[in-house]
Amino acid sequence: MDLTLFMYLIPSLIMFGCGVYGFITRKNMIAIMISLELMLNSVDINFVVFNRYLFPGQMDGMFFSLFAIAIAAAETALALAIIINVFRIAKKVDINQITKLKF
Amino acid sequence: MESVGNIILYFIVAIAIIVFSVLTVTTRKILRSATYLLFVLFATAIIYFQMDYQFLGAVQIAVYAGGILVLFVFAIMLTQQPGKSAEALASHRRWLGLTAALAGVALCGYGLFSYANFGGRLITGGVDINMEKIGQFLLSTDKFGYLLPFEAISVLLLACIIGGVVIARRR
Amino acid sequence: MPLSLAIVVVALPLFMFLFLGLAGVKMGRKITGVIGVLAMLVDTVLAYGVALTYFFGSGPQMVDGVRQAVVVANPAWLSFTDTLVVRMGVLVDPIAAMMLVVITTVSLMVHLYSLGYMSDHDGNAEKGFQRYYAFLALFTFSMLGLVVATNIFQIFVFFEMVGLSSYLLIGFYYSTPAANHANKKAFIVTRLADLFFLLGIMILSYYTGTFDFDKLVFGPTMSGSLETAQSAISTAGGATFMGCSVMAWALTFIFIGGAGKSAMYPLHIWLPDAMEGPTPVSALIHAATMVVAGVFLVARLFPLYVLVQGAMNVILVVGAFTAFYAAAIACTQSDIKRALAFSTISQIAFMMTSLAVSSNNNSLIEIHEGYGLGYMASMFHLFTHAMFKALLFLCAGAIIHAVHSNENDKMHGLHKFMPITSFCFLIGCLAIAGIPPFAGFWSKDEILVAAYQRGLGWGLWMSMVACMTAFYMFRIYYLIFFWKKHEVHDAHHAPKDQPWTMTLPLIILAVISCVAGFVPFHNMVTWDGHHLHTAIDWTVAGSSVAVALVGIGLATLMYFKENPLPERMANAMRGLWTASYRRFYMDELYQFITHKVIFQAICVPIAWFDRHIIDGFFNLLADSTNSLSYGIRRLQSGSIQAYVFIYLIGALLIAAITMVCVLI
Amino acid sequence: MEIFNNILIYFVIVPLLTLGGLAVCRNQGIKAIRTVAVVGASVLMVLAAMLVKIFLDARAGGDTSEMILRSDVMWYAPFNVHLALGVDGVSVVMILLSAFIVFAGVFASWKMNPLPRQFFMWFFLLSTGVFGFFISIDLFTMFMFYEVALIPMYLLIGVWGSGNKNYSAMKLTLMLMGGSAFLMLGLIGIYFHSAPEGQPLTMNILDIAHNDAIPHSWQYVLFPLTFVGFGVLGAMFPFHTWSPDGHASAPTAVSMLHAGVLMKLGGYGCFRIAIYLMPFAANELAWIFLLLTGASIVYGALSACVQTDLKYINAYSSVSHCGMVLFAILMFNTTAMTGAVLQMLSHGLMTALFFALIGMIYGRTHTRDIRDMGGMMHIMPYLGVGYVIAGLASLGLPFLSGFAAEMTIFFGSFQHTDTFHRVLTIMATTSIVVTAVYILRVVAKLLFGEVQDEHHRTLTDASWEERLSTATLIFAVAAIGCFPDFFVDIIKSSFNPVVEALQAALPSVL
Repeated sequence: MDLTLFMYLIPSLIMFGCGVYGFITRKNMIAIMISLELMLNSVDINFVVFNRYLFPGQMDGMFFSLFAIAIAAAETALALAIIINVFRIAKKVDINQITKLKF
Repeated sequence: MESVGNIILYFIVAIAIIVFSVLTVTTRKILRSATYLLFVLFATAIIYFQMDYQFLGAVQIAVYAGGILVLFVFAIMLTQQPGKSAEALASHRRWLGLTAALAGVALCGYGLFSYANFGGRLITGGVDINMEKIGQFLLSTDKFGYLLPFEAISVLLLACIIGGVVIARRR
Repeated sequence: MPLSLAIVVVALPLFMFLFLGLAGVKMGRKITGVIGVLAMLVDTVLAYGVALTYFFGSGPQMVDGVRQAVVVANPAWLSFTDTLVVRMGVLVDPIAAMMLVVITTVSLMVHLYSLGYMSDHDGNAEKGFQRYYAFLALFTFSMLGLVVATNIFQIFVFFEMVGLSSYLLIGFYYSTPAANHANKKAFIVTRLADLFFLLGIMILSYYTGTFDFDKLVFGPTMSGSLETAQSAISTAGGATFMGCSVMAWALTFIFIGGAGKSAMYPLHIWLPDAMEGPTPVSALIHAATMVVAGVFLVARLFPLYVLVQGAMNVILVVGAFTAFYAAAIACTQSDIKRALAFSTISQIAFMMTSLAVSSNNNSLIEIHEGYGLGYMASMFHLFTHAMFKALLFLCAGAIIHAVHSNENDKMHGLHKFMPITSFCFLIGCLAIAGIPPFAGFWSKDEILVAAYQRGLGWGLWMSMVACMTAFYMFRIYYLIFFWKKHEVHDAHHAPKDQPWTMTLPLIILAVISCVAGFVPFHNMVTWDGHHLHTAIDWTVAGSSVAVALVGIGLATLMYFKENPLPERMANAMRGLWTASYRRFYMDELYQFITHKVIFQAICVPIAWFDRHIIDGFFNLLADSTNSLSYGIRRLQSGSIQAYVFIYLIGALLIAAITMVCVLI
Repeated sequence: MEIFNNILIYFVIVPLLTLGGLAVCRNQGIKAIRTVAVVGASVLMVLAAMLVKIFLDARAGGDTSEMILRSDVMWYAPFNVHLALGVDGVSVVMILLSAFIVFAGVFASWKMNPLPRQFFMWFFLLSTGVFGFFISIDLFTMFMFYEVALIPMYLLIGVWGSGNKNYSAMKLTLMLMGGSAFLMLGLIGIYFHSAPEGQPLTMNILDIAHNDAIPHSWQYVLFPLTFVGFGVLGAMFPFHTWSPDGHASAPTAVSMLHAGVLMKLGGYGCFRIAIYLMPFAANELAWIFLLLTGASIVYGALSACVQTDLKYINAYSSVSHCGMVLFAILMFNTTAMTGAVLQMLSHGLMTALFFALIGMIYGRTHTRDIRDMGGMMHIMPYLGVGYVIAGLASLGLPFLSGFAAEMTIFFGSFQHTDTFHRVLTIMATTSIVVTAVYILRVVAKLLFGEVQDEHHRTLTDASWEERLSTATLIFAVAAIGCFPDFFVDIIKSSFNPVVEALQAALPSVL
């Protein structure tokens, strides 16, 4: 039995689906961020396995993943900072309760 | 033919990813959710190692599992009373999420099944990826050089730092 | 005295209006009055000078024994097209010169009289004295401008102006609701008539291409000419509208304009109400001058009317009916000013009828000896009527001033208290009743002659009205001065004769009323400028005196002394009497039409329609845009999860479509 | 630059300078603001008088060109947008009117509160647009100035208005903008057909008219677009409903400027652009708009009869009078069109006077409902007399402006050989009676009779600046009424090109 590209894509796909589900359903902003990480991660996996299977002589996929991780780290840090700030003001982290800026 | 160890490892990793992903988004305790995420990230790191991208795997563990997740935990600790579960989801929300997720998975899965004739073999050791090479690629301007994105990322990180400072500054 | 002084005659009151209107507030009340009177005196002297020069002097006005119109000035005022130009000119011809005299005389008397009338019993002038004199001057100017008009549009312009002056003066006591109501009514009713006048002018000018009298009615000799009128009419080329020639329409409409001002039935309703104004104003405007503007208008266009039989018949019928109708109402009124007002309507109708009986066949009339008698008689009556009706009104004013009421049951038996007034009133009554040798006899006699010439029926009808005239005038006279003893409640405020400023005009007018009949009108004022050879027709004269005496006798029988006869007669004809007293319900009819029909059934629904349908439509447009936006806003919820969902679904759809396309 | 030798450009520059002057006196107090505003308005008056003089001299000197004082500066070459200036008789009198009303408006808003400086700034911006519109002969420039005149209206009403001002400001702006949208479509359409095949396109009105290149099929589309576009501003039935609400809420000076000048932009544009450039469609489609405008006249007058708010009465009366303007323009003969311009002048001055007086009365009594007022003549005789004069001008009394204007319109319209037009004229004529009804009704209720509210007895009569403001307008109203021929002479010849174009398009039109 070979470990084909396809076999790696399946878990990644499911991970992505979970991310989507979580992103849409969760109300807690932190939980939304977690879902976001899931999606990012699944994309990273895709990059890597495509790179490895289809273009083994190059490193584009790996570098992309590397950058994605860097960006994800920065983004998460910032987002969490914002969330905590919002929490300080509104005492809430639920996305449907923070409506002060609406309309 | 793959080595059996590799195959077993693959199944363990795949099942771990699937199970913990689902748990991450279904658990109602946010701290648990973060913990499951950690497992998913570890599993991903294992895939990277399996692919022979040791550096990437290391980064994954160090940055993601080590850095980001700690941030999450801190944030959770700061904003949540410990042990409190989130309220149950409104059903229409769940249906929405399920629809979107399943539709996405179904479509992509169908796509994969229909087109995935690019089986190919896992080729390990095709390119020797060591730290030196990575460093040179990152800072080179040759054909496979990544200086420009690298610089862009650094600018982005700078912007993030500034943003973080601005956000955290007391008014 | 040059005729061009007529310009000064017209302009001086205008100047006085501006002067008193702008500077009057800064001056004392009395002094403005005195200035007004003096200016009017100068104006009167000038007007007499102009008239005498015109009638008796030598100059361009008399050529080959034909009296001509003289255009003194005629500057353009407003040009519509190159040919259709409105001019503001001064024209002197027999009727204009005669009107100058009438207007200035009565106006001067009223100016003088008002000095006393518009003061309280201590001789202090009322509030608004300056305003009053300014308005009087404005009216005098407007009326003078009207009579010297060189074109029909100028007459229209000054029709509006006299309407305005009348409005302002009726509403002089503007805080009282009645005056407030009356002036509005007067203006609107006459405005409605003026609308027809305007339409008439529009039609006339469209077909003849001119406003000017010298192209419409004056021949090459600048005197009334049927040939000119005929050529003016023929320019219309026999165009018709709804079966009548356009000229008939035009002239009828113009007559309606005149009828509005002259209070012909059914446009008379404003005149009795106009008596809410100060009494001298009633004397000046609503008895002597403005109300004859309609007669003047018809007289001015006389050659045209002569040739358009249809229009003339309308005038005849309206005039004859109004004469009777107003006389019938005058018999029952208890408010003396209203009774006099109806008497005025009736007398003006006499003048109208007199003008209208002048034509008697359809073709171009051969000018025969004595033709145009009706015209002359009408103008003659206008002249004499102005004098004695002004006299009557001023007397009535004196009485009202003395007893502070218009109702004759507050009067009775005033002869003892106000002998001079009583005497003057009597002269006025005799004059209007047509007793020789007072002025009214001569003019009314000519009218009756003209009416009998037209036809026996018309003559008898007018004689009957003359009889009624004598009756109602003496009824008023007796009810004021005799009937029963006057009850004096307070010796201090017993009625007494008025100060000299009021008495003097009465006496002057009484004298004029006695002698005005001897003015040789047939030599002076004729439609074509030729002398008119008339002689007293003694059958008609005798009969008219007889009917007048019958009327007076009846009045004496019923009203000289308190007796139950009037009451019994009123009871015997209760319905008729009430109808007459309520003026045959014309006011109610108008009230119904204006308030119930026009206001409630037209204006209110239109306003509603505007607010709710038209505006509603635009609001609906706005509201639907608004609700659409609110609908769309739900999509722009700001909820990132919803965005993601929609984005994802969209992306998936696109992917699915692409896949389907690729597969197929 | 050569263009600065042209007096016309100063009609735009002066208000802008005034605007700048107001902008710099931030902390100078009300006196400085008033001084700057008065100086600006006075300079405009002087300029307008000079313009009339120049125009008369030019005409007397035998200059028979269609427009005088022409200047042309390229502004944006790709679309042939020029700053093209030029005036004919109509523009001259409209400029004179605007100058008068701006002058009176400054005094009428003497005690404007709050933010007087900002108020005057917007006010002068609006004036800039108005003057700019009248002096330009380039489609784009005209449209631009048109918009410049419209937009400040929103703020002027929204900030300084009274009553339901947000709604009114929004309604007015939106409806007028809707009109502008039509208009812009029309103007773009005209531009793309402005020259015959193969020649460069142009925005210059005179060139377009001389080219006469707009295909008939396009005229059918473009004429209604432009006519309705301008007609909305000219309060044409059924697009008039912004007018009552807008006027009711607007502050005094804005009502004055709006009814006095801005609504005239509509009539002016209708004949200068819609009819002049598209004579064929004008002839063909005039009957529709004649019916609409004829309806406006009677309808506005009847609606005014039952209103109780002073400003509503006036707004409906404006609908009636402005309807008459468009009605007369559509009669396509020199007399009626001259009458239309006279009516614009007359209505502008008289309505401005009305709104000024209403504003002053409202400022004292704080009500505009005639049922709550009465006997004002006792209390404020000066304002009362002014109101009566305005009313008389409105109902068309000789020797005041309305009469000459209405008569010229009626007689001009009646010269039309067509029965349809003449019957419509007769219907329009009836408005003089209805006008008398509602004017006298208001005068009787408001000024005469007994004082309704005892508090009103303590009110004061007009102050000096109010007297100056109203006296200026009364003077102008009387001047037009007494010497109409002076204005007719200026206006009349300007219509020759238009009427000739119409005749060329359809020889049967008189």
